Amino acid sequence: MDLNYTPEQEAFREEVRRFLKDNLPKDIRERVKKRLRPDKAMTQRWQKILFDKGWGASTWPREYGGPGWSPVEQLIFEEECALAGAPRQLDFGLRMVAPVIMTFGNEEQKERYLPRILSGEDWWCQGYSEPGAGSDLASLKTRAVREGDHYVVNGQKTWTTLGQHANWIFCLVRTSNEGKPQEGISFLLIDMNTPGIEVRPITMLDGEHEINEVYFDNVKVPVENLVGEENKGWTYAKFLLGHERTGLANVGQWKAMMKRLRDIAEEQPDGDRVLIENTRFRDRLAQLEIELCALELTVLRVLTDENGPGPQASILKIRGTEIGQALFELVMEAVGPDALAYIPDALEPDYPGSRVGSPDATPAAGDYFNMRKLSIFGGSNEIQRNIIAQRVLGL
Amino acid sequence: MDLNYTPEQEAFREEVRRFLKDNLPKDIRERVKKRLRPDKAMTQRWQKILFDKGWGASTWPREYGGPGWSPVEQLIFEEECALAGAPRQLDFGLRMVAPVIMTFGNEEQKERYLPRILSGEDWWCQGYSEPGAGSDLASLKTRAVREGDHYVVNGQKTWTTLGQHANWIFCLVRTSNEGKPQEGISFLLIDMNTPGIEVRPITMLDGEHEINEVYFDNVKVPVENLVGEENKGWTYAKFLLGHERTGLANVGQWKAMMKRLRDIAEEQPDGDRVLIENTRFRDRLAQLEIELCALELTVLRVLTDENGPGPQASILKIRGTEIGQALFELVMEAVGPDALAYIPDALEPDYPGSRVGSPDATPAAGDYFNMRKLSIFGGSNEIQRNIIAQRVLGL
Amino acid sequence: MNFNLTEEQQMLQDSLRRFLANEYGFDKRRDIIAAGNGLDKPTWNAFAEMGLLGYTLPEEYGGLGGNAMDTLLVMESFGRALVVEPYLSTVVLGAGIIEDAGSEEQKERILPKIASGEEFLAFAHQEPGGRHNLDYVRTEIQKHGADYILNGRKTAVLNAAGAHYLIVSGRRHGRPTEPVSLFLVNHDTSGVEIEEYTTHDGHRVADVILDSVMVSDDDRIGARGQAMPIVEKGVDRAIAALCAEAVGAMEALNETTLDYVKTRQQFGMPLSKFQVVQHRLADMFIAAEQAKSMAILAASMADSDDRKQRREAISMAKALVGQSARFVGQQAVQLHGGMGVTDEMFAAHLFKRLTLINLQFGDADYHLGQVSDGLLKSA
Amino acid sequence: MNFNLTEEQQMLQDSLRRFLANEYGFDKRRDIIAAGNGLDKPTWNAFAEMGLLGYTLPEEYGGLGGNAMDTLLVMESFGRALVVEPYLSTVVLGAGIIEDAGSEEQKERILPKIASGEEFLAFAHQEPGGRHNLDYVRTEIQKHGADYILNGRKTAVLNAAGAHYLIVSGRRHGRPTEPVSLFLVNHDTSGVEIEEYTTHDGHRVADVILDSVMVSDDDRIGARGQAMPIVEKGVDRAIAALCAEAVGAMEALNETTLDYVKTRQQFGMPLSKFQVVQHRLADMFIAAEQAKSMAILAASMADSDDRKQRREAISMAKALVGQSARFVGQQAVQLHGGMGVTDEMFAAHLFKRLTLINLQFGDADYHLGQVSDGLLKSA
Repeated sequence: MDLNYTPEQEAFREEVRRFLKDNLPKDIRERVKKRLRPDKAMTQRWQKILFDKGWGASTWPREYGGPGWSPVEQLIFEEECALAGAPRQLDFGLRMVAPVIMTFGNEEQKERYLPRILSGEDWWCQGYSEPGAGSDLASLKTRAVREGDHYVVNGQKTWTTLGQHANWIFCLVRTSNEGKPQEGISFLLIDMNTPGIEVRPITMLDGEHEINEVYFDNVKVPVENLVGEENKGWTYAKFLLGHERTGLANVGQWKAMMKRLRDIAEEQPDGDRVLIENTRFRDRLAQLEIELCALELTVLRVLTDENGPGPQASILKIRGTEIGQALFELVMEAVGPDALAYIPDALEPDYPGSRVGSPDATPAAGDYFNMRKLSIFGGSNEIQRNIIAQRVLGL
Repeated sequence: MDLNYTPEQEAFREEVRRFLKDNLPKDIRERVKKRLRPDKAMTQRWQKILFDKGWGASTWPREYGGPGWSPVEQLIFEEECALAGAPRQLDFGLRMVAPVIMTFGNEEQKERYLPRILSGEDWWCQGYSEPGAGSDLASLKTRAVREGDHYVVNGQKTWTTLGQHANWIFCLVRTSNEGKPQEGISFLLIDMNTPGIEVRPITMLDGEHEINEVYFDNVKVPVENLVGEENKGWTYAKFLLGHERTGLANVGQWKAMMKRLRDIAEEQPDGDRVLIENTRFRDRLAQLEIELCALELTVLRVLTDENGPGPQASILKIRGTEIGQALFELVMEAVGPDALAYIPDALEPDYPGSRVGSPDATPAAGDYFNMRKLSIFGGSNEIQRNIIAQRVLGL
Repeated sequence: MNFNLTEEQQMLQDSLRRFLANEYGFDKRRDIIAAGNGLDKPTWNAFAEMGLLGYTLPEEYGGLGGNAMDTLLVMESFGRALVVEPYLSTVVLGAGIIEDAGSEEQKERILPKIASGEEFLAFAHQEPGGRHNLDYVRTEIQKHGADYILNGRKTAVLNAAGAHYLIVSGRRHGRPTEPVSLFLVNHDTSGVEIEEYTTHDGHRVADVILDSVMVSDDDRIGARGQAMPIVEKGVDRAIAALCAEAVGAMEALNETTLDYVKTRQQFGMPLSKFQVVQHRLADMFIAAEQAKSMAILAASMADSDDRKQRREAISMAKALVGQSARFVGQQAVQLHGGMGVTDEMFAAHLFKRLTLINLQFGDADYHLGQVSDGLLKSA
Repeated sequence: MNFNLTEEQQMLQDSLRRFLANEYGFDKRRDIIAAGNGLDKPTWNAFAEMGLLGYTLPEEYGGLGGNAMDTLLVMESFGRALVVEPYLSTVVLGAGIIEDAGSEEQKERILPKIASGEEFLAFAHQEPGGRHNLDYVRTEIQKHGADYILNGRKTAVLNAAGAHYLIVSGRRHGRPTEPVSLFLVNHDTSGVEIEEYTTHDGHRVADVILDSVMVSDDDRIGARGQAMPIVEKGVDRAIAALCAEAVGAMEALNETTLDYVKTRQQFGMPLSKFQVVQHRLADMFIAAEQAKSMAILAASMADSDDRKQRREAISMAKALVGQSARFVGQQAVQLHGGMGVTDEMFAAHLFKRLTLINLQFGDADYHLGQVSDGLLKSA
């Protein structure tokens, strides 16, 4: 056992750090660090910069244009990106549909889709959840009926994050009603510009438009857009969810948030002192530092495990989301009454008006509200505990 | 609404306080306050003193020799007794079997048993639980078969608290196997001196002998010892458990413990200061003070409710035991490393040897271990949550 | 010792809840917030007619002579319906302070108009950077002949924009060592600037900038430099009211969550059949009941003149209510699943209000600290 | 960065666990405790033969040159079997300090006899009233010609009664402002009195009374007045070892609880079928895994000479391990129901050990405070 990074890993970190220093645009960095409203162009601009460097997809193997990094290198990359204030890359293409296409897709699909995900030309969104299905994914009702060389898709998806920007959606659709609910599901890739698709915004509790409903009304999808075999989609779906959970630990992001929280605590006035001098607040900060440290080490243990991440990944999802939520809660409590104000326009980088309190206060409560989703989406934390009970503890 | 005690209630409190000051023997008081090992004689001596005053059973109506106090007066009495360092009276007779006899027993039973409970002549214990039954009380197997004017009882009871001192036991026994498990249960009063009864000690995790197994081998019990109707015992059992839960809030005891904890914190050295000056410790004390205050008010709300305590009593059991356990945990943490030492002899009042740390340290860890029972016995806190879900929330 | 409502209180509660159920639904509330001034005049007039606005004021000023226990009932009902009208600022805080410490002239001039619903008040005390510290006041008071000039900035002032009078605190030369005085400032006094904004839960608050604002000796509330006890009592009463509001919101949130999990199907059965969900709901119910007990305590002590006892009870209540509100709010959202984080669910709005109540007039940690430090001083 | 065991480590772990499973069962352990000296000589000899006692010592003193990562494996296995032998006191603390800071003569005299299992050591540092404060030392050192006289009282000294040498800390005249020195005191030195007692978890500790105990300059460990860094490092290593022991105990407790709930029937089905029980077990598993991560961190830092980084890591680990141990212990007892609070269940003994580990060398709150105050100083 050795918890030290190897000299090669340290050198890699240095290389990443230097690259970020030289190539992450200042306007993007400041926007991310202040947690202002993200936009599509920013995400795409950054993806293009990474792509040009050959770092467009940290988790991809070399054969598909990835850098072929080890899990520890991937983690270092993510952490440095987060600390530098780089925008999050889009998971839906890079970490969700791409591994499915790599593993279960045919050669044509790999050639057609993967390069455009890597370069950022395509913006993917997910079509898993349906109204009423929630964590019970397999109860989905969206139907795809084969008619000649097309499927005709009818139904509705929901919780489609950033679907308003997407030109592709990967969908779980029902192609058969026989057998168990899991058995009649297929995995389809659908061009969002196909006639019959409508995207409707859902307003989140923080007032923002981040998620959507997607309606399918007789949408014709070429059969070559089917991934793998018909009615085997559940296998691919579970594979994808496993990948998602590991990413949900979000250690790099939370380390950057922790740094931000410490900065806030060192600047936020608390009557006649600064907040870091308040023992009660500082203790909560310390508690989170400790929990985050334990999570980071657990992630490293899981990632360097010779057997790869199994159902243990559910631990990472649970702890990662709990810690993330606690961080945003503590930011809100740090700015205290300044968090009351709801000034959505102030989330734009060029907002000219006056703010309440420090700039940290502007997104504080909205972020806290929004982040309640973390323990719900991606398989609720209750579902993750079911998974641990069943697949780790054998109950 | 009025949270103030009436002048009559204040006067009553004053009367109780004066009585305790004049009549609670000093040796008993000191023993209780130091949490030294309780003994049978002490409990009986105190019961006799209360009995002579006419206060032997605070919860009993006048017709059975009780003082006929209101619920608030009962609470005042309990609180003052706890604060003064009076030993706990024995619930098994006074608060468990007695209400059952009053409500479901016949005149003969009332005349025979109640006066001896009141005076402390009889020491009752409970024969509810059985090995393997746990919270699933109705699955009990101890059988009582009617043979002429006797029942013949065979089986085993367990978790019989202080059964080693008892001369009477109230038992749930199976008199029929027909219908649902609840339907064939009867409520029997059994003289512990009957041939065929054997009491075996169970050593608790703190090393003390507090609970017992009770074995019944062809024990002959006169039919007149049956309470109410044969096979209707489940009704009486539930009635009894409802009474037990209300008592389990234990507010008076915990207020006395809180006072003790504050005293400890003001005397316990913590390096170069005293413990109360340690913000982290003091915050935990404050948190408990607040929770205890909320519990006390909730008890008063339940007790003064015109509809009487319903399934809401489960809240009191849950919060009462959680707070009690937290108090004992905090006492242990207060004395810190001094709690390590296990010197059982030092729990005797006349122990001549040396102790570790302050006298508070002697029982600290043992108490903490022992008190884990609170959330298990009397219907585990999980069962109480089931009760709330089913009978309060209607799930 | 009794927790039963009087017949009058029961009637008040019944009629208020009926009114709110009929006239203050989710959509109506949304419209009121969207309209942007945080006040629906017909609703306010209805409150006046029901006697709510003067319920706790003395009869000689058009009131009904009630107390903080009556405020508890009103605020609990407001919490259930998430009422955003300026009741706390005008009636509880503003009128409360003037009744406590105002001059006879001030009382006669203002209180009847509060009771009748014609005028509004705002309490401009909190300052940027003060966070939860009640005695953090840096607003400057300068003597100017017989008058005074105020300079400073107040923040998070509830309903300042609609208020006819602001109750403003300050210290001589803004020095922390000087004692605090209070002044009644007419909203149209020169130098008063108000930057208004909405809160996340649909209330209206403002920063109030005082730029050489002139007030006279007659505008002072209470004796010179003796204002902190007045501020404390006013705020304590507001905290008691917020505790009651939070309890109402928690009860509504528990009810709506219970309804939701009974109908919401997952894996072929209602969510409510899962034991984990059942125990969670039981814990939420327990949390709300504990909070209710403490809200009652806060109300029973809010009018007390025993400062130490009152402040301790208020801090105990606000701490526990804040903790309970956090737990109930977060768990309710969680049990609603994806729906819980959308704007369209009433539950999400209850959650937001509960979150923000915790940040007003001291959060749970702050008040826990007050109780904790109180243990030290008594040592 | 890798978390895999070396082949050697895997073999050590396997053979030790096999030995303990066969030779150190619940009943055997009970007998050893009942025998009253906290040491089973055949077991200790077996440890010596397996190389455990010198595993971390340099080869020139009969050791195998291992490090704190190896100690982690040993202590984890000890935690699973609740071994009460004086390994922590003699090997981890005692030999560790002498290896770190002892004179060449001291090392040669003592370390080989530790590795061979012939001699025992005890670290007599903690004093009554010091609670968790490591620098609370009031034992007096008085110069007496070329020698020194020690007076004072030490408490909670692990395995003092069986130790051949005590490592004793003190300050000149017992003054808090004086720096700390360490001395090696032979157990049969005149004036050394030992009041031994058992702990709740079957270990042997003692108060050590030093009544004019004479030591020479050669008995000093490290330079005069320079002992705190030595003490800190020794204690940090002990804490890392305790963290590992706690992880082993948590894992064993989770396993035994899992077995119990699978067989225990309630309401017609095994307890393990109840969702609330399943989620509880999942949380216990998560807690133990987090603790394990931190125990590995502690072990990886325990030998470091970067004081600030080492102490921070150790405090982080002890805090989280303490919290996890508390949660796992309490819940395991709860899930065992009535059986969980009886002496006959191994689970109850694991719970007691976990509880007491938290009280040794600083509890979770104390170490959280260390981390917290560290944030301040770096500000």
